[in-house]
Amino acid sequence: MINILSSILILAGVFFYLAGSIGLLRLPDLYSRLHALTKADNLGLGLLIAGVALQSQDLLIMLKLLLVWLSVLAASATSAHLIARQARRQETGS
Amino acid sequence: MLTTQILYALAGCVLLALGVRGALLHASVLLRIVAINIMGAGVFLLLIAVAYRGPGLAADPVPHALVLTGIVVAVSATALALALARRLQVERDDG
Amino acid sequence: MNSAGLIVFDALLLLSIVGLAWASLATTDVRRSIILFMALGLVLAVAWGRLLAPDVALAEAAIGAGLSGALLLAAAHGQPSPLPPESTNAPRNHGAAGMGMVLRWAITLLCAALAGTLVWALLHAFSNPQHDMLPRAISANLAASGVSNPVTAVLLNFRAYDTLLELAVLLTAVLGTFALGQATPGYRPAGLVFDGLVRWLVPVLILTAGYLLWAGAHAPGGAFQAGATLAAAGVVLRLAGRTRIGLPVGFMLRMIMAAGVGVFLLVGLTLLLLGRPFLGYPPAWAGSLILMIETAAMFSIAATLLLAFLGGQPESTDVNAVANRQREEDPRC
Amino acid sequence: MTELFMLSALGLMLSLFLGLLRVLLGPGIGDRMLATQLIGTSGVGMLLLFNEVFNQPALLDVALLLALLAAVAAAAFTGQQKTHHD
Repeated sequence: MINILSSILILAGVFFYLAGSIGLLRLPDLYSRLHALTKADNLGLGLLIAGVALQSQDLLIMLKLLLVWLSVLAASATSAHLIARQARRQETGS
Repeated sequence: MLTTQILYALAGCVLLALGVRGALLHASVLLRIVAINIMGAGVFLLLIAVAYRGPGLAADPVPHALVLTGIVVAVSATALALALARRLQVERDDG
Repeated sequence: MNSAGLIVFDALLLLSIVGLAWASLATTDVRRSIILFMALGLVLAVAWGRLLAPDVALAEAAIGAGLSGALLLAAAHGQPSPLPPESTNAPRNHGAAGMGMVLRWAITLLCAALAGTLVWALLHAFSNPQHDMLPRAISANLAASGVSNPVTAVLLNFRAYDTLLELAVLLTAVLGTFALGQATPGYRPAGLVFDGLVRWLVPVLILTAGYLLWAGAHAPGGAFQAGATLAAAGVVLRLAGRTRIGLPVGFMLRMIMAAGVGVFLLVGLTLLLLGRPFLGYPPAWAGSLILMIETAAMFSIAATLLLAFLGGQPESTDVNAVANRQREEDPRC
Repeated sequence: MTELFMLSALGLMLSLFLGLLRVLLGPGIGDRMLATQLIGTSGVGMLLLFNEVFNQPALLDVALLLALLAAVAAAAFTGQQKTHHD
């Protein structure tokens, strides 16, 4: 039962990763690409981590996985903003 | 196992050749420093490919230690090269 | 299915690595080249993880992407804005064009020949069987080395000389940077979001550095990765415009810089006095001696890499730091 | 189960490869900058899956450090350096 559940979670995660990358290729300008990439990849990683956490019986490993996910969430949210602002600044040449 | 080693070693050689070409052809000092770092990455790829023993088995720790030391020394050499380049720029502007 | 999947994975991973390396060198815009080089550092960290070299992956992630990228970008700040790529490649006059083009093709062919000979030598080497003398010798004496992680055992025990001299190389490189001039100008105080990032990222980096140092004895980790992670924390603080980035000033700074080599030498000399070979740790104390050396090495590597990022002697002593802070917050100027 | 992990690692690699096409071809400098975002998240995912495939718990620490350092890299190219005179 656990295996089926984690398989579903992991495959859903991979689906969101692919959606993020396809969005990256097809969307017209930088800001929508950044938007799509950050959202889809974070959700994909969250599902992937949930699937992998189910597989590991050790609580310590689960807590470390949670730390990885929270730091990726916080990091990519702020990085996306910083990148967009920097690109904006370079376009307007300020 | 052997094909993995050969694949990664080939990529190491390609990176090394790209780095040498970049170091020779580029005019800007900074791009040359990046090219030399890429050469270093190629050599490390080669060393770790040689150390790989297969998916289940433990890899050979000696090349790992060599590459670990190499990475740290490479970054300090890059820092010195950048300081030299900056000083060169200052001298050229004043000169 | 498993090995076929692995081969396809490796092919895509290597295509990404070679593609990023080629793109990083194919452009004349310095900032673009460095940003692609940093991406290459991150992909390489994944490649080392795939090749079962977690120690190297930790060091590559901390140094390859974080530190050398930040170093290069700080140096690239002064570069003039990039000319349109075509113009710099296009040679100025016709005469030189022929010469330039021939030269470029000659160099490219020579590099291809270099790669070809290397590949030929490698295929030759891979054909004869691999006799794992060294790894067998290491795993045989691992128990006496005081640590259970073979890479740390090689670095800190079996090849302790090599690591001692590497710390000396690091120190020399930074002394060279000091001799060449003052530190690069600081960074403007960061906006709200950047500060928010720094507020949680720096503590987590420092915590990870402590964890990596402690884990180095029995799992991948150790002084180099921990030192690089600490330096990355300092780099983020500097990028956020903070003038105080955890580096002591004056005498204490010099002590920390020399701590790595100093402690290593002291341990070697005291062992020598006790009648043992220069760096021959007695098996009973080997573990704690290695941990002591690694702690000192971590601090000196972190300080050295951070000073390398600063680009020279930190010009702002505490007094100036306070003065700088007032000038920045002063609304008038 | 390991076949599933391998398959999803392949899927992640495919998404990284597609993303890199944009990074390599992308006209603007911003498209290069999103490389650290892309590799940061998919790299962490791949390492977590390899932790299961190769049964190598150390890859969790690598994934954690990769996530943190992707943020440091993004901070590096968005930091605003003071010019010499101010």
